[in-house]
Amino acid sequence: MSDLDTKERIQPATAPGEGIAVQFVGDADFPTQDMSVSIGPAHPATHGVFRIVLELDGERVKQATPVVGYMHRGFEKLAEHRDFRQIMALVNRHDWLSGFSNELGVALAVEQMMEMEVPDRAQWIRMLMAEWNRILNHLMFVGSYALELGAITPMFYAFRERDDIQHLLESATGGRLHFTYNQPGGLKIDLPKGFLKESVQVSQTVRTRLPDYFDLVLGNEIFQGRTKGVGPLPPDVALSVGATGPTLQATGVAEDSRVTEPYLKYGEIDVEVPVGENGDSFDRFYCLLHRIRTSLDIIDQIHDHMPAGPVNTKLPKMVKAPEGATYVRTENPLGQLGYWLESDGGRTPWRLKMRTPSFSNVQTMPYLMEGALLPDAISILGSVFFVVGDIDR
Amino acid sequence: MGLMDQVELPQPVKYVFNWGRKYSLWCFNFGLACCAIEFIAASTSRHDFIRHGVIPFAHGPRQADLLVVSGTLTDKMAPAVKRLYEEMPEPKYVISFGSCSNCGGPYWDSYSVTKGVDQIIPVDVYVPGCPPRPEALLDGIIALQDRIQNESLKDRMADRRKDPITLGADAPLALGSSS
Amino acid sequence: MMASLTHATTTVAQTVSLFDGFDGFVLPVILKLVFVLAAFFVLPLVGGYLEHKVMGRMQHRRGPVEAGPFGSLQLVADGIKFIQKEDLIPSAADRWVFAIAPGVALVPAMLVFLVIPFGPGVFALDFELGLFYALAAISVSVLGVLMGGWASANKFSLIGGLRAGAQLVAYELPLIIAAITVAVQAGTLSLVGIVESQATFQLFGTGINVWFVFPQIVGFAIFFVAAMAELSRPPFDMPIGDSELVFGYMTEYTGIKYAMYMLTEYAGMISMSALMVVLYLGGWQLLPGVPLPGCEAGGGLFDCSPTGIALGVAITIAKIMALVFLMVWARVAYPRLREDQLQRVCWLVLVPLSLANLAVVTIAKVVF
Amino acid sequence: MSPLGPLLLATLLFCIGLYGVIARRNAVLVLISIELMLNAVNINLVAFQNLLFPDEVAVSGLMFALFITGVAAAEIGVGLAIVFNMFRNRASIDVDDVDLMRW
Amino acid sequence: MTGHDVIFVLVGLLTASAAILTVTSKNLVHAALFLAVTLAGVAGVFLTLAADFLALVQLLVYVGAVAVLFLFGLMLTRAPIGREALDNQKRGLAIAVSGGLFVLLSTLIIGAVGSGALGETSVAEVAGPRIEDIGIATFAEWVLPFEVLSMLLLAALIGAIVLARPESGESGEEAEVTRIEMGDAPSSEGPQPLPDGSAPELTSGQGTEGSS
Repeated sequence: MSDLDTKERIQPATAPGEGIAVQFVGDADFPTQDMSVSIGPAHPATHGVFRIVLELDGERVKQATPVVGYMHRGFEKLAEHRDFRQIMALVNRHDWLSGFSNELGVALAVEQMMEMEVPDRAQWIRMLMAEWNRILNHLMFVGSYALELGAITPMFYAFRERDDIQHLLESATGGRLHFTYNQPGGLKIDLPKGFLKESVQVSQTVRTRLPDYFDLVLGNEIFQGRTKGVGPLPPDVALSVGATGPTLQATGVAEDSRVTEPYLKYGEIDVEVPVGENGDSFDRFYCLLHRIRTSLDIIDQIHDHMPAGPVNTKLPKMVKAPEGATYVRTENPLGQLGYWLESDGGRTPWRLKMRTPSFSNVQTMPYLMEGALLPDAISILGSVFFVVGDIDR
Repeated sequence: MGLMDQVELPQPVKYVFNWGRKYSLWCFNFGLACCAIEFIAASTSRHDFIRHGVIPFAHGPRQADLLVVSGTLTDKMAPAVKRLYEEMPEPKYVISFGSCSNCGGPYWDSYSVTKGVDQIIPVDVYVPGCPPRPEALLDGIIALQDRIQNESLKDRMADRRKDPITLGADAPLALGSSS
Repeated sequence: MMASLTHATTTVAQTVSLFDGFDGFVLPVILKLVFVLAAFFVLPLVGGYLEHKVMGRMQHRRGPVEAGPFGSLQLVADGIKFIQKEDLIPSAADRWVFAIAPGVALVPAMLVFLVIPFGPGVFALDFELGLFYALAAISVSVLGVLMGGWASANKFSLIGGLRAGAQLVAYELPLIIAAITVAVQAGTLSLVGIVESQATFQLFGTGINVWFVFPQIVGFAIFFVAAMAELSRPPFDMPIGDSELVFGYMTEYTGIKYAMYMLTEYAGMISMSALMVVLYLGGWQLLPGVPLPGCEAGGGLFDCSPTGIALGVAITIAKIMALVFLMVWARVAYPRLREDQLQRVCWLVLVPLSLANLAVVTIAKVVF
Repeated sequence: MSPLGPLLLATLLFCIGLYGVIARRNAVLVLISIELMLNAVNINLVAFQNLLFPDEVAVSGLMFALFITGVAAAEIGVGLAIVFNMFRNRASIDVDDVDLMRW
Repeated sequence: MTGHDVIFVLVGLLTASAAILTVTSKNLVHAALFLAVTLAGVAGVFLTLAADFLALVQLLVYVGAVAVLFLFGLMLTRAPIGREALDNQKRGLAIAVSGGLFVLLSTLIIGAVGSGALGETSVAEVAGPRIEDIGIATFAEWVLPFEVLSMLLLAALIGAIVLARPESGESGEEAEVTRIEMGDAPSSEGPQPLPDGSAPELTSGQGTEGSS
């Protein structure tokens, strides 16, 4: 049914549960009429205010159009009105599941511009925190993806672990989601006493509970039936839209900034990058689960390496980056996060441009959803892991 | 509805009805941003507000009694919130969870953020924090339940915006006070 | 209906009803109605509470705690709340169809309770065609679902209604075939008669007294799966799958009408479980072939003292709740199937399997 | 009870079905009307079964009614399939529009 | 009038009025719903005629399956509303024919019953056949028609599937033509998972090691 313009299109809904009459208006020459279903911005499946408009023929998706911008808060503009220390408290909120990794990128950019020497211990602690943060993020998606496929329990299991980890991180940073632990030149304060011991313990706990997810979710026949072969993504398509993180790794491309362009001390330890084969929903989820495991491996290595020493450098009263620009990319939990930081020598950035992984990842959706069934579309929607704030900024 | 918002019910009936509403707050989570994660944390095993009868399995607004607006409300999203609120059947309650939905939070100077959800819908309980801890949400829920137990539906329907609860307005937030 | 009631009581042979001790005609009828209504309204609440608590325990939570002792009044609170809610009808909806659809779903679910034997002599009606009647009544519920889905004038509702219709009609087939297999084995369609025949049924050639679940483990599995699909319970909950269709055909329903749909679902869980208990798990018998304490004559099936009756009812309800527990377990453990996978399971697995089961059982019945 | 009631009811249902078949142009409604007529026949069969074979063993009328039920189910399956095909090919389920075979 | 009569009259009135609404309703879905009521009413008539088994078959097959099938079909197709869309212009003729037939037949029936040509038996005194009798009859005297009916049902099943799914199957070449004619070809670009969930052939030539 190509010529949609000959028919009156039903006005797409903006929210579920509203009373839109299913009137099959239109040209009488056509046997069936496409139904336009708006998933979101407050649909249970979109975890957040993402919206995707599906043109359905029966239950088959003919066209999927993501509509973004419902969570646009103007981060890039707001950052121009915060000084370099205040930015930390701002940027960790755009991808609210990976607060530490977000602020890490800005800290690295500022340090690069100011040519600061960051103490070793601070760098190792940053890695530790970033990996813990990665696990936090991935656990959330383990739970929510299973929830989207109709399994409610993994969410509760995932949050049990998340609460343990958040408790640990809170003891050092004082925050549960938004840590604001970085500052240019290092960290705000040192780790509290006994933190590393606790960290080892939590890592062991999470490691012993990890098989639960592999068995309960990944090993479930229904889960496999719902995800295997659903939404396969060829690597060239993934690369052409700039997808990164698990979405790209599932297609078999082992791209990971921690390996290909190591920052902090990632060059000194082994970082394993799990890859998938087909790039389907199952592989994306498989990569996600395995990234938890590799992060735990990294954490164990960091525990062995942790040096003593100071965690920050003395900062001037007013942090002013010299005139110039820099680009820093880090491996955020969801993919590659890039900051383009431009300064005119003042106390605030002149421009802070974000390259967020979620935005690039959701570009794959129109490709993935076309021709899929409605339940498969949901399966795809959940498996291309994204955070709405990270898309819209 | 219809009758109950116009007639003052006799005390025993009112008690039973209020008790029913108090312990059956099916909750529609309007998860917008960061606070939605803390909302989910509050619903899961450690904090577990389901034991208070706050059931988070209402998928649509039609079955919900309690709307928890958690996160930053943008101007683009505001009509949807308004619409969802209006789709909920009376009697309905609203908890504004987090600084963003209270007043705009860290984005107070942003061009695209609505500075407070109470600009478009009436709010019963404000829970401050950025994001508030799950315990704060529990505190807000208990405060709301106390109010429901003692309220008169007639008065409530007459003036919905009367005297909202603001947690921690006069006393420090009682963390972990959930029973 | 009157004719059938009187007709049914004349055709049933030796069964002694609990209510036969009362003189007159009106009192037993009222008692039976009260009994059926009580079972219909109380047991689903117990099942719902069990679901809350079991789900909670399996997810490292406690379930409801505050409403009533141990949260036991949670569903009562839900009910009190639902009757206070505003009754919204979408402006585009078909008002009448929208309004009566939950009732159309609810009433058949209630009528099933008429024939379910809950204990020795504790049943409203021993019908010669009891099993057939139960299946026929269950099959009518789908009308209410379709009506609700269509009348809501909501896309999600319509898709949910269509899915529910396709699913319920499809899974009726294996359900009925599995039930008929039991009827073949028992030689009767009366639910009481099936319980009775299980008391004396012996495994071929061994002389060991067993329930029908042993020779018919395949049939039991088919019936269980089909029953879960009939009830739209996870993993077969596509009609109301929240991540796809918000709430399916119930999306637009508020207040008491929504509560009626929910009650239908939970009453369905109870009645399906009760059917399974009767068909496969020996009804109110504690052990196969062993009379209940307090029940002496007649194989310990009917001639019971009040203790025996109470024990029988308790055993039946315990078995029902055990099956409800299994359904809740499935809900906790499994994700949702896809619609085409669901139909595939039905037509390619369950229907051939149930037909083969029927053939095997029939041959065995004739041979032995 | 007099057999008059069931027989008159059956007649009435049959005539209503006949009206539907003639007056409706929607194919699904025509099928629905045919169902009414078949049901009228069933009532008749059962009434005459009771009237003519009051003993319990002879069940000819019931058997006929059962067979009609089965045939009706088959008819609906095929009939609806034809209607869908018609709808798909001609975007209309009006029986008046189906005139390809008419000369 | 006995209680039996009263119940029959009530059920009969319900059935007849629902039937009339079925053929006069302006809304297709309403018509199908009234059909369901009519069918349930006929089941009630069977009950009063002591045909319990038939009543349950009526419920199971007609109300639970046929009416559902109708509703399903109506929801899948576009349901026009309004008398013009549903009725043709032969309403007068229809009323004349059906009304005439009704008058004719009812006169005959009343005459026959009044004259005692149908015997003296009253339909309500019949106990009705037991389920065993029906079963024995089905598989003894009626076994041949029964088998024929099962063949018919099988044929109808296959026929319905073939008719309703011209574009079914993963390969169906002949279906392609129809689809283009109708203009509702599902888009063929993009990876389209096969209905059994297996992935179509992928063109993944990239290595597994880092490519950037």
